[in-house]
Amino acid sequence: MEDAGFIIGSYVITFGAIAVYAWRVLRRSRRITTRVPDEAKPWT
Amino acid sequence: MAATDASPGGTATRGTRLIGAAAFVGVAWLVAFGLGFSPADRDQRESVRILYVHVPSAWLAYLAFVVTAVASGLYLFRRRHSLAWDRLAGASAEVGVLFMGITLVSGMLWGRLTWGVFWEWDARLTTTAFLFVTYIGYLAVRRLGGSHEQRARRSAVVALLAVLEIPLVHWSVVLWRSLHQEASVIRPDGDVKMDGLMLFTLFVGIVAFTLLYVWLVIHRQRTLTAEDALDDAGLDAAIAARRAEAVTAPEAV
Amino acid sequence: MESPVVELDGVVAVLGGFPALAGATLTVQRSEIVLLRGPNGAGKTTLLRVCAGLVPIARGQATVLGCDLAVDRAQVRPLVGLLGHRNGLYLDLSVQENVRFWGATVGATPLEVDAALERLGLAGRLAGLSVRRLSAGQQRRTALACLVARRAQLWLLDEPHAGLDAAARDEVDATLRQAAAAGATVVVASHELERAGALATRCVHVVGGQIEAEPVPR
Amino acid sequence: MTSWRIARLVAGKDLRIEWRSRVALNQVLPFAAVVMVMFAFALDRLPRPAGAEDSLLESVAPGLVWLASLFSLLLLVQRAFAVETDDGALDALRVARVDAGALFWGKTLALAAQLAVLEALLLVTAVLLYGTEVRASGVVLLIATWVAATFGLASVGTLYGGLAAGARGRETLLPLLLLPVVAPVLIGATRAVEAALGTGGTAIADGWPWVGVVAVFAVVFGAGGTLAFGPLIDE
Repeated sequence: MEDAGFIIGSYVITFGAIAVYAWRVLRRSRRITTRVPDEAKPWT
Repeated sequence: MAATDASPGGTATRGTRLIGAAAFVGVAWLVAFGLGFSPADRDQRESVRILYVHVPSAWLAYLAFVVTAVASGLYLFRRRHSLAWDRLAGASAEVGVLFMGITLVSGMLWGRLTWGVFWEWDARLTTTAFLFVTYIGYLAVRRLGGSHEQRARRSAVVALLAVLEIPLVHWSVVLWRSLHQEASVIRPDGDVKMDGLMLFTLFVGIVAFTLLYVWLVIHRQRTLTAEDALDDAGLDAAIAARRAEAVTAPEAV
Repeated sequence: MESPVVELDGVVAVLGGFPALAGATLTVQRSEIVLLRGPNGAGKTTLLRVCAGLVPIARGQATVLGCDLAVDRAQVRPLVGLLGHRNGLYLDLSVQENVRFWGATVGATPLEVDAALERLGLAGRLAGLSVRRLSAGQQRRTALACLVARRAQLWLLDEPHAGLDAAARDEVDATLRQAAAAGATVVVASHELERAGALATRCVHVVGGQIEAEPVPR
Repeated sequence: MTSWRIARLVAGKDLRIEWRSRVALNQVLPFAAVVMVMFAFALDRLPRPAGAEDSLLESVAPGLVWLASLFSLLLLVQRAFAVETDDGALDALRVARVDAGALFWGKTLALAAQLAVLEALLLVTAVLLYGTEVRASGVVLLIATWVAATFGLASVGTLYGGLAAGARGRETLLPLLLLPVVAPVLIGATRAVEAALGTGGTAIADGWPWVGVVAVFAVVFGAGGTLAFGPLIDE
């Protein structure tokens, strides 16, 4: 594929950034929600 | 949300796992079709594949900022100032800035291949860059501290001001760009005519990104709820500790 | 019995997650001079700022000068004068200009402004001096003159005697007595126990974000 | 006390403080002049291109004038709110419950007055340093732009200055919030002044739509500021 570097690069950057952000959010949520009583968490 | 299995920790419920799985499948399809199955474009050849990521992320970023504005408005003008709206505004803005960053990077890569230059001062890209910076400022305002209500009120006002600003910037940028009538031959502005498999791939992209957006915002909003709850939970403990202070304090003069 | 000027019931006020007030209950009648005593960080300053409508009330009930602070904190503010550690003055303006500005926010006439300056012994040469060049005592007296010019009904003073020499403190006390005599109500947070004790009609002990009433020391 | 009288009172107070302390006169104006000189150092390297009647500096002079105004605006806004927070006057204003809209207009008018003088002097600097010529036919357009841009910048400056006042890290927060927002004024006012001065052959008529953009900006942020200022500075 021509210009593969740029094209595949754009996919890697896109989904890489989303993955990093998602991982940080989930890590923070796991760490925090254990210390919060259940009634403060409407989704449980 | 009647979640059958109480989550051990974290903000996942059956619903978010479902959306997360669907998002993952969507992304897999998008990569498969975007890089593999869909044909190259007649004029742009392979670089059109970047659009399957660039266009959906732009649309979702704009959607995110609309959600932030609506949530901010609801927080300010609804009788019951429920902080859930404020947290939704914050979560959506954060995801919006992430998607807007992706839009700008992919837009530059695409521009480099199509126009031979990383940045092209065209009206849409300029407004996008402006929005990116504005909402980084919004996130900075959210971190200014003060009580939850203060944070919510201040951020809501800044979000609504940002919305007020978008038409103004867009209008002045379009007027500004119209001065540059240099006829650039291959400047399809990303509105390349797509049909058949290419259009389908773009559609998959939009669905995948929407699922990603919803999944990220739900988790982020719940984490913000937990963070606020942590502050409040801390409050009861702190009040008890404070009261104990009174008991133990030596009888001051 | 006239309705009390200040009525706090179990008020909790939170600053940055910390409950500065954790269930404070206090009632103050008109023309009283109430002294708030207690260790640093007990919540005295927050109590004054709550009464001034500057701090949101997390829990409990608070009515000041007939305004319910839980509902609308802003309504009470024009009737209240809060003098904290900082005087709230414009350092580059002169004494008279400061007092005239603060008086003008409630439409005070020049006569009232001069009366306020006179009462605080700031008339004449002092009035024209820029606040930046005044001593701490003179700046404090200017701030008090602004309260007088603003016709504040409830005076909330946080350590008004801090950094003043004996003469300046006497003048501050004289002003407070005059204000109370003229129908205003004064709540003072102070560490100068022997002095403020003599000044106050009632003394209240603040500790751990709560209030314990005390018999008047005299 | 009508809010208009309070606005005048606050504006009078701000201008009197400026008259006494002369910070804008002694610090912000020299800063603006230095910025204009620095622009010249940075940009004036090409000899006048053959045939073109404007040198490089002359052709970008309008843009540089507005850029220097924006940077000076940041300093003026920070000064306008430093005056309030120096001795806790902002708290006192909140306690006195000065009507937020009146306070907003008071601060905006005072800021607009200082900004107007600064912009005029910057134009004079451009005429002296960059060889800009002001043509008589463009004067009306010039004044219209001057008034609209000054009010637009002053109201948005007061609004975001109030938001940042007293906040930690406000010195860096204010530019981040303010500079993107004033983009329409920078674009509009520059194009309008270019038309007024006839830089690069632009006709006067081309300038008026730009004055429209800047005027709409001023109206939007004038109204937006009146409503938003209260919640933004409230404790």
